[in-house]
Amino acid sequence: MQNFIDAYSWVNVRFLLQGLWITIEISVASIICSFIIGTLLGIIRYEKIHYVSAIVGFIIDLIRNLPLLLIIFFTYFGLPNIGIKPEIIPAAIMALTIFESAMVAEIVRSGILSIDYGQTEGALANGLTKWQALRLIVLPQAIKNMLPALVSQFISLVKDTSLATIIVLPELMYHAQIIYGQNTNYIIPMFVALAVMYFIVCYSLSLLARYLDHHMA
Amino acid sequence: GCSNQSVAKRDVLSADMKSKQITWGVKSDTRLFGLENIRTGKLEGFEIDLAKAMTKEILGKDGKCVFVPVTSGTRVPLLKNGNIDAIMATMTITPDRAKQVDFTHSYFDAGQSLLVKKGSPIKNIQDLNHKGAVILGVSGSNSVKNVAKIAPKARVLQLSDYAQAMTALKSKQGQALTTDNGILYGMASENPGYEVVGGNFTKEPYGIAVNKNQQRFRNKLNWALARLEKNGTYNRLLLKWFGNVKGFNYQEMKR
Amino acid sequence: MLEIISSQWPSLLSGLWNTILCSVIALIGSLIIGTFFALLEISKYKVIRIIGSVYVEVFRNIPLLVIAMAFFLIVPMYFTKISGFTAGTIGLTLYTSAFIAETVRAGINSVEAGQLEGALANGLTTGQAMRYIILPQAFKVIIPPLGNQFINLVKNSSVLAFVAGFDLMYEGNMIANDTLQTIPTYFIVGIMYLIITLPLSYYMRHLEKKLA
Amino acid sequence: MSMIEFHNVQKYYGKFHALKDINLTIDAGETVVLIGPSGSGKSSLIRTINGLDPIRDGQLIVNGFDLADKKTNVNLIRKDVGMVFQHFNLYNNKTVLENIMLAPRIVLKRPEEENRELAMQLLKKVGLENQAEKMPAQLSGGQKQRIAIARSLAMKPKCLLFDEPTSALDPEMIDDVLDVMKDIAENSNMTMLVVTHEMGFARAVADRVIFMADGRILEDDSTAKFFDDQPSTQRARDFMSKISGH
Amino acid sequence: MSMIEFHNVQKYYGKFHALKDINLTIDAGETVVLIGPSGSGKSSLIRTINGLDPIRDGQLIVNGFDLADKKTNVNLIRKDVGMVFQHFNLYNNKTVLENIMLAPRIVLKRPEEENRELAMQLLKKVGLENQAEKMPAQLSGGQKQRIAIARSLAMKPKCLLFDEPTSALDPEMIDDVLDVMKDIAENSNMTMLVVTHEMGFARAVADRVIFMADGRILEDDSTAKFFDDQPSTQRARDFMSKISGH
Ligand SMILES: Nc1ncnc2c1ncn2[C@@H]1O[C@H](COP(=O)(O)OP(=O)(O)OP(=O)(O)O)[C@@H](O)[C@H]1O
Ligand SMILES: Nc1ncnc2c1ncn2[C@@H]1O[C@H](COP(=O)(O)OP(=O)(O)OP(=O)(O)O)[C@@H](O)[C@H]1O
Ligand SMILES: [Mg+2]
Ligand SMILES: [Mg+2]
Repeated sequence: MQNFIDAYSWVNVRFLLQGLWITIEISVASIICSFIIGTLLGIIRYEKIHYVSAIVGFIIDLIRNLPLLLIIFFTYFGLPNIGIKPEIIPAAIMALTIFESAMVAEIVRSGILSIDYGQTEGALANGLTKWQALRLIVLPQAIKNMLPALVSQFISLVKDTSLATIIVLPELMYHAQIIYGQNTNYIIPMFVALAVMYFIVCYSLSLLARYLDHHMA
Repeated sequence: GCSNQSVAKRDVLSADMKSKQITWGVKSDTRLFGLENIRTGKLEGFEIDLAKAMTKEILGKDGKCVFVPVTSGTRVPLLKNGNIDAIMATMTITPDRAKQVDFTHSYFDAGQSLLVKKGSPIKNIQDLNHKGAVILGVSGSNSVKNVAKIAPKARVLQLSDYAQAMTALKSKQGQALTTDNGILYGMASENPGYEVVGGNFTKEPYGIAVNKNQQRFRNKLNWALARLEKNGTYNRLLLKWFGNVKGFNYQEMKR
Repeated sequence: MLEIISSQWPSLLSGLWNTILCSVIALIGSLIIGTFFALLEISKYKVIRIIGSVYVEVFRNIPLLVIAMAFFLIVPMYFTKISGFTAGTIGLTLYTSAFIAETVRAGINSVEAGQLEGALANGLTTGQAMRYIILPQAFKVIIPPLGNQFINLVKNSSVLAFVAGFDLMYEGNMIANDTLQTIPTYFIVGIMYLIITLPLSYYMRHLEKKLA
Repeated sequence: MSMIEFHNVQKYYGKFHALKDINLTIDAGETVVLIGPSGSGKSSLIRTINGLDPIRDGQLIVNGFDLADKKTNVNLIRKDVGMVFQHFNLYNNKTVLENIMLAPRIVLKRPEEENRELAMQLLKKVGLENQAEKMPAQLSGGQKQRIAIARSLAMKPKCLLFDEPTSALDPEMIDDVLDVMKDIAENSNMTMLVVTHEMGFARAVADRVIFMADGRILEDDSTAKFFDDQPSTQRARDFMSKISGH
Repeated sequence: MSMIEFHNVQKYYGKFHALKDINLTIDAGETVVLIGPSGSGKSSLIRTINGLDPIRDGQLIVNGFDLADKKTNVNLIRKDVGMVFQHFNLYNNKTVLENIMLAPRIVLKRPEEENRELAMQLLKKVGLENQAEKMPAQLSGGQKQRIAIARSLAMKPKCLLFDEPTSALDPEMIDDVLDVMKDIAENSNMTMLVVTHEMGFARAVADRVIFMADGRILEDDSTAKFFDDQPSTQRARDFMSKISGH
């Protein structure tokens, strides 16, 4: 018990919160990037553009089927070999974006497919072009359908930032490690704190999604 | 081979002299050697102080050190990719590693030992050389490799960091925890129910690693290390960091 | 690269084997547990629904790494000793079961209400309707998303590396640390993961088309 | 003897009052047609009879069981009261034959041999004896609906409810289904309550016609009165003139 | 002047031959009703006219553009040829008013003021001027279909295609939609091609009736000949007797 009291000293908690803040910053940056890139890739894949879609699809498949840990390694250790040498935080954002974009692309593709094709036909028959139909009619509806899947993907993303401790990204998990590095007795209190903090962030995200779902007409 | 031409060609020493800074790969989660101070956010430890002193020695008073936290798993790729100029991160000099990187002379002569629960029947490494014995270590460390040689019948579990290994020892996931003695004594002092046994069964000389083909840089590091040993700085740092570690005989390590 | 393969293939293979073993065990376990909690979540009784969703939300919203660590480090301290492989597999099972519960629940909801009503009107009880009519159709619908869960599961099994579970990623880390050939080693490890996951995901896509 | 009795039944969806003070008695063996505009509560009414939807207030007695009583086991009612839906609701994962044989097997524990024999007999009755091994997805709407009727008949119910059985069908398939329904109405003493807009059918087989609007029963007339004279309410006359011809 | 010309048109879905050797000319201003059993190819035929489905072979000229020619920009055809679907296909994410104003705004670049005025005028024409701000999900089927017609009319097309516009509607809503369609047929010189089973409507407004079966046109008669004499093929006579009354 004493361990818990000592472990949760204000200094330690503040340090954890600093880590949490980095986790959130990195998550938000990666969510924004992967949402934009993933949507583009998803559309390319959905549209069946000659060769391009097939190649994009294959790359997406490769990324989707590898553990994120490996994507992190390849980004941080592999990219310098082709002349890109990102700092640790950009590297983490890049790795997460690469991985999550591939996941988002699939969500977007199936989101578009989930919209009754009648919506597209109605728009085409009404004189709109394919792209106008997609942009004005289908995508706005698809986004709403995709919301649950997108949010759980983004929840995964938040949790997945913890894997980047492996390359010493100074996020929440890493800060916990530093704290229990001072005193090995703090490890269990730290894991409890981790569980609680991640839960709060992730669960708030899913509550937000539920709220949006109800309030988006 | 994924070696990078531009990194290999670059002369680290002259580049560092020009920029007036050396980028060190150091530990940030290892007590006594390199640990982030959670109040200040600064790194602290024997290796950190030594790196600072060496930097000043090489670049002069206005020389700057940049510290990049590394782990046992990331330090070599970061060096090879040129993210860091040198590794000073509890890295034992071994012939295998020497094939990939160049080492300076040793700057710390650790030895590997065992941490066990007080009252445990295990007194030395040979007590663990039987089927069913489980030894805990930290992945990427040289100590786990040594155990495989000295006690080949034991099973070794490699964990991500010392605290996890220590907790696994408390959870009886293994009978003993092995790593370098300095670290073990640190953990024993936090956990009164545990003790270091059996003395050192290997020598673990820590060296600074630099990329291949950087002889000038390596020589300069050796030169700086020797000067610090001569002018007493080295012993001062040893005292500062290891003087109070119970059971650790820092006198023996003086240079 | 070839020299890594030739000198390290026993550990790579044993890692691959442990990864597959853990994935299969966790798949079966999480299917059973996940279906169970999905059924709780659609129960008529509020208390039971709450139990179901608390379970799902807890395991969905905490990193797998933390769950696996808890089983590896904390459970043995107070209960019984378990190996890293077991701890990791249990953690992975519980974590995945939360996602499978969501998938199964969505699958059940995707079976049109008419199927249940038809069965009830035909004289079947709710339980019989579930067993004979709804669940068989739900499982057909959820095979593709379940396939994706399984692929995630295989990838997530790499968490065993953090609890000394001797899986593919653990062995990869060992080899990378030993040989210091980081990128080539992880390249090989990556290919070995793809050998499991890629065929699976193409098969799932094929199934998805066939069932659509 | 009465099969179905509504006494002051009230039904709500949340705050929406869907059935208002329903009083209705249907005797065993009667064939009753229920009509009314969309949203008037026809489906709601028919679905309360076998307990698919609960009532808020009043008394509803079906085949001697009181549905308002929480202790009543609705499964006992459903055994004797079959239902045919607008969208068929065949079991998509079972063959045609299995659709018919499932409930008798697990609810009535009817011996397999006898079960199969009866099922084949019913398939013949609805003119689909050669479709036994098909899956529902392979059938046309009209075929599906005839199978759904056969499935209900296999339980040997005392009463059958139909909720717009032909309104999801292509026009040229409607007669096949109506013919089966006429056959049941004429050659068995089943109680039938049918929601439909097929006035030709109503005229030919119904004993009574009930007209609903806004959750209330506005007319409850003999078929002759309803069609040959005229409905007594303006509302029903308007409705009849609107739907005639479609 | 002819609006639509089919010359030996063949259409396939994979290996399935959906339209067999279609020859058909519809003049500007004509109102033509297309009937036939389910699966006969009515939808397929109508959908080729505005390029929603491609043809394999033959020549199809709509409003002067050749649809068989890959270089033809189908969007030019669709501007002048509207379509009304069985399931309405209103834009679910837009209000009623936006549904009507969207295409004129972005395709025709009609000025906002004028666009709104015309939209409100059309809403009035279909009797729904007070529903402008609702979302499609809040409307009944009959209302949706009238909005869909208004949406098509807002493009001021020369030709309107209807694919079973009333067969997904409740019977008492059908007349509202048919009334709007009659109004268009009688009070404008729009070319109309209507797939429907509403024989009363066909009789009242069609200039010609076309009967299809199995992907072929079997009858192409004047309305008078088709209804007052009799269709010339046995197939069409059978079909008519089956659907009469539903
Ligand atoms: N599950 C429900 N929740 C809320 N309101 C409902 C529900 N089901 C029906 N209603 C409402 O109850 C009223 C009666 O519905 P009901 O389906 O009984 O009408 P109906 O006469 O069968 O109409 P239709 O001819 O369209 O089938 C309608 O206003 C409908 O919107
Ligand atoms: N996308 C498609 N792929 C394959 N076959 C199709 C497709 N669309 C239609 N068909 C087939 O083409 C034939 C003609 O279909 P179509 O929809 O034109 O008939 P229809 O006369 O409009 O029927 P209904 O009255 O049921 O609407 C049918 O046999 C149908 O199964
Ligand atoms: Mg109804
Ligand atoms: Mg059609």
